[in-house]
Amino acid sequence: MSVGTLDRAASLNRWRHRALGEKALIGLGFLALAVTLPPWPGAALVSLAMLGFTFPGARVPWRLWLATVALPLGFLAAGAVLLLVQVGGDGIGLALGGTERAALLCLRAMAATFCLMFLAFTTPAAELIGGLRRLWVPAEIVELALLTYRFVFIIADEAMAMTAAQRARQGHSTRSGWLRSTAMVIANLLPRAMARARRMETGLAARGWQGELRVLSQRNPVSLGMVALVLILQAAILLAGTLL
Amino acid sequence: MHIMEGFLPASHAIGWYAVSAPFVVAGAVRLRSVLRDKPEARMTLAAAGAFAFVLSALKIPSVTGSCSHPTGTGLGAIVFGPAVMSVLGVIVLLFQAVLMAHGGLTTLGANAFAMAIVGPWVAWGVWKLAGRMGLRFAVAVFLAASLGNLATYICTTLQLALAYPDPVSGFMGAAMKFGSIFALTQVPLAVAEGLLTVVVIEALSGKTRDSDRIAALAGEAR
Amino acid sequence: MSAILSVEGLRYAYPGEVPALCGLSLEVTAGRKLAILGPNGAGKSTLLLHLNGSLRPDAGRVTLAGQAADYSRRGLNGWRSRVALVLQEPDDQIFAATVAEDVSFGPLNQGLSEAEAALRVQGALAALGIAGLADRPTHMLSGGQKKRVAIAGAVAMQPEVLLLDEPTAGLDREGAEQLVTVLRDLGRRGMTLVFSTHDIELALALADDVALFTGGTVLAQGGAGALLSDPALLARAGLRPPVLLELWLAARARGMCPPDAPMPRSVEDLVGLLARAASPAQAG
Amino acid sequence: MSAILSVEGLRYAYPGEVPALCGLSLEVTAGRKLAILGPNGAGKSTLLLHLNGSLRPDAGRVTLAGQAADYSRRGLNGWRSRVALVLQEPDDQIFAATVAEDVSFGPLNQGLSEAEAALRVQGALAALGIAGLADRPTHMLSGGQKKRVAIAGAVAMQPEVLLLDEPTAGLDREGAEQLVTVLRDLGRRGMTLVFSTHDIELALALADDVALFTGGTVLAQGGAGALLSDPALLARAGLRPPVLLELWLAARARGMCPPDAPMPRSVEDLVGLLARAASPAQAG
Repeated sequence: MSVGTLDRAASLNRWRHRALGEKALIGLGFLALAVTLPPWPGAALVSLAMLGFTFPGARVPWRLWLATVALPLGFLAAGAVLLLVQVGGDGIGLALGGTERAALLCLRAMAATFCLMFLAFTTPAAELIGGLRRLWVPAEIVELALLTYRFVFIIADEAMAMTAAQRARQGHSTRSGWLRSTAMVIANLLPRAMARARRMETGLAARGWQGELRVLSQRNPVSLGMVALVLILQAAILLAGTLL
Repeated sequence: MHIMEGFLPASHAIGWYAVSAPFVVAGAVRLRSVLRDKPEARMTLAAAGAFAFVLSALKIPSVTGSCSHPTGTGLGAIVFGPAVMSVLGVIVLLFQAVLMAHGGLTTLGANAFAMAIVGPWVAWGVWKLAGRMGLRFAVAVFLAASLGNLATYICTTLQLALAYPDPVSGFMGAAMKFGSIFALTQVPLAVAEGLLTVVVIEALSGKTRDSDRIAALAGEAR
Repeated sequence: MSAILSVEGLRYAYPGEVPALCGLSLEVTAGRKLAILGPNGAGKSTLLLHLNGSLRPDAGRVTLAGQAADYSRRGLNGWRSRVALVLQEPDDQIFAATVAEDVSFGPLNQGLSEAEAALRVQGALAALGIAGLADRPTHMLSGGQKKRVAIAGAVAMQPEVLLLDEPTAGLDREGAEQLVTVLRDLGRRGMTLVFSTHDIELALALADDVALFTGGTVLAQGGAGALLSDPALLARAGLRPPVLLELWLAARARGMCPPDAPMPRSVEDLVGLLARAASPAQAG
Repeated sequence: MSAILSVEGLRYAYPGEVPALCGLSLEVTAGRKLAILGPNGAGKSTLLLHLNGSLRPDAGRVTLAGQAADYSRRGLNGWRSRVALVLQEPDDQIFAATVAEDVSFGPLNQGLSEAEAALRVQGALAALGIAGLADRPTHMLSGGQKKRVAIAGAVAMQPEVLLLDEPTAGLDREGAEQLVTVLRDLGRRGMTLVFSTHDIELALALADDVALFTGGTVLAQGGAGALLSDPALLARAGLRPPVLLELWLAARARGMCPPDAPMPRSVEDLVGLLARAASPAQAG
């Protein structure tokens, strides 16, 4: 999986042209519910809702989704195991109530991760970052983030090509060789990234750049029906989560 | 090492946002003034941010045989300075969350504190201190990068321990638990990162003739 | 025929390097397509960067429509509105997340309103034949598409002169031919084109005029036909004539083509010439 | 004529993308020069990455000298010692500060002693005609020199097969011609060459065999002469015959060339053919 894989999926799914606000309401709204509500049944309901939005809704490719979620879930497993044990004066033992705490943590973290995954798989990162402009984030920082985004793919491609070239010359066949080769990639990548930055300066200056990166952004219309559906669902989960 | 989405309870998530905010805001204010004077520094900074991101996606072997990713914290702090790294670090963490599902949005505050604030400042402090003590260039780089990496790991461990204290031995016990699990991978990794950074800086200096040119690489971003 | 851009005695060296341009003079005629033809490293890109004020010469001067170049911020803005530059590497010029956003950058910098800029974007995408790509994320474009997006970004500024650095570099034959068609079309609408290339076939296919470049100076400037069929002159720039013209010259030297016939521009032209020359002989 | 590399029913898709290779079969004959010819985006680079084990197919198999590919670490090391890969962009594969250091990277990784590696470096630089550049800092090389250094880095590993991705991309005509000479020379010493290109003229100039590539499959594989002079076949891959062959075909169709004459490989060949056909008519 390369750096651009998720972003590509985000640009190709069925909900690509839904308004940013709607997707943010879904992803961030349910994320807030997931971490604030008591995990049972709140987080479990959030997980269910998110799977619904992700698969039947946005038709995210499930194979890729599974491959991506594996890593955070691995971290979760390692972390949760630690809640099962306790350390005291008399050594290590099974923690009292550890199973329950670990289970609740897993429920919450999974629900929250599904929310993040929904955002990552339905909304290109540039759109998300661009949305920060509408919040309190200063324009310069948003521009910096967007330029970073643009450079990420270019530099990642270069790094991948360099690594492939080294593999072809067996640069990764021993551990010390691997370390040395990776260092060489990094050492070559930094000046190249800087040279690219300078060329981009020239390229944008030629287009009349005055110091501010203004572009026309397309805004997708908000569907009130979807907003209503999401709000009702969130209210229901909030209610169920606090009462049950 | 990122704390995953949803791993911290809401109160901790908000707390770490509050702790990180002043550092990031201060970095952002500084950055804005740099950008006002030199709009073209945007390109250099963006390239640096992208570089840091790509670095974190590269695999390096660790001594135990597992693979991991360099944090680039030390290298970034040495080349670009810690204040700028705090903002770049947050941008990088944000992209890691939305492009690779590493880390998360609710845990962004906590991860930023460990990786974009503690790590770079420790690395930078060690780098300056070592310079004042007259240590050899390579030794200074090694210490800065490996201790910066280690500081990030210790900070994350403490954050986890604070959120999930041991039922018997409390915070200290939890810190030991989380610490010992991650020490297996993270201590060798800190060493690997230190070595890596030394080789990188030496290769860079080889390309640019003298170590002063490291600063020149950063250009307007410094 | 008036010179919209002209350059006199231009000298330039990148800091710490040997001179890239060594006292170079050149004229760009309004409404025509000029190829800057020469081997790699001859200084072609450096010249283009001077033609829109991206670089300032160490000596010599650049004149835009009779006025000496003005390197003040204001002056440069006006200049770059009239003379747009497309770099060789599209990734050095495309920065926004989607195609339409990126193309809108130049027009907005010119101070146009959002509505006007949107029209310019539409027009430029249509002119480049990529209206369907407006919403496409820029990092998901093929090489040829990126190239056209970069050109659209310049065309949207409605410049009088379009400077292109190696426009077909990296494109396959089909991509290059499509681009040539698009560029010819822009020329037909009155835009002045200046492009650098090491590809003599491209110069033959697209240029009205050619400036032969080598070692930081212009060896010769003139009509494409005369220059590209002069093997001795081309050889001095380290070039050979296009295969088509080489064949034509060889055939003419052996008396297999009429010596006064016009230069062929396509395979069909040349076969026609050869056939015409062969039939009277067969009849005789 | 034995197949040193062969590929059967290869399928591959980059994660989350449409398939790049769709059930592709191909044979590389030892000691010959094979061009993988097709438009950009046809999957040529992806195929090359499979031929040295850089990518692992989703389905189908790669066979090296009759043995099924072994993707273990050990297996890959052996494979890459026998099959070397040169990427399109030299900057992606030149890492070290000087030319000699960079070229020694592969031999040292193969476990050779420093003395042996130094000999290999000398040999490779000599083979590429750049012995004089050994001590040159790598960031002070021209495009053509970089390309040769990158190839020297592969040749120094003394592989049996050399894979080259778009070897002449970005080079001007002189640079490309020099490179073709060097590659022919490597071929003459017995090295098997496989190169990808969208440049049909390059395929004509260098290849013994051609595999015509389009949309992730091989449309046809065969001798260069037969394939490159078949306009109908080429058109199906979005290509046109080289100008030289187009002329030859057009001339032959009009009876201006003997129908049984061998395919011309250079301008001189073709002029000779035309002259031979014309003279009997003039005599008659």
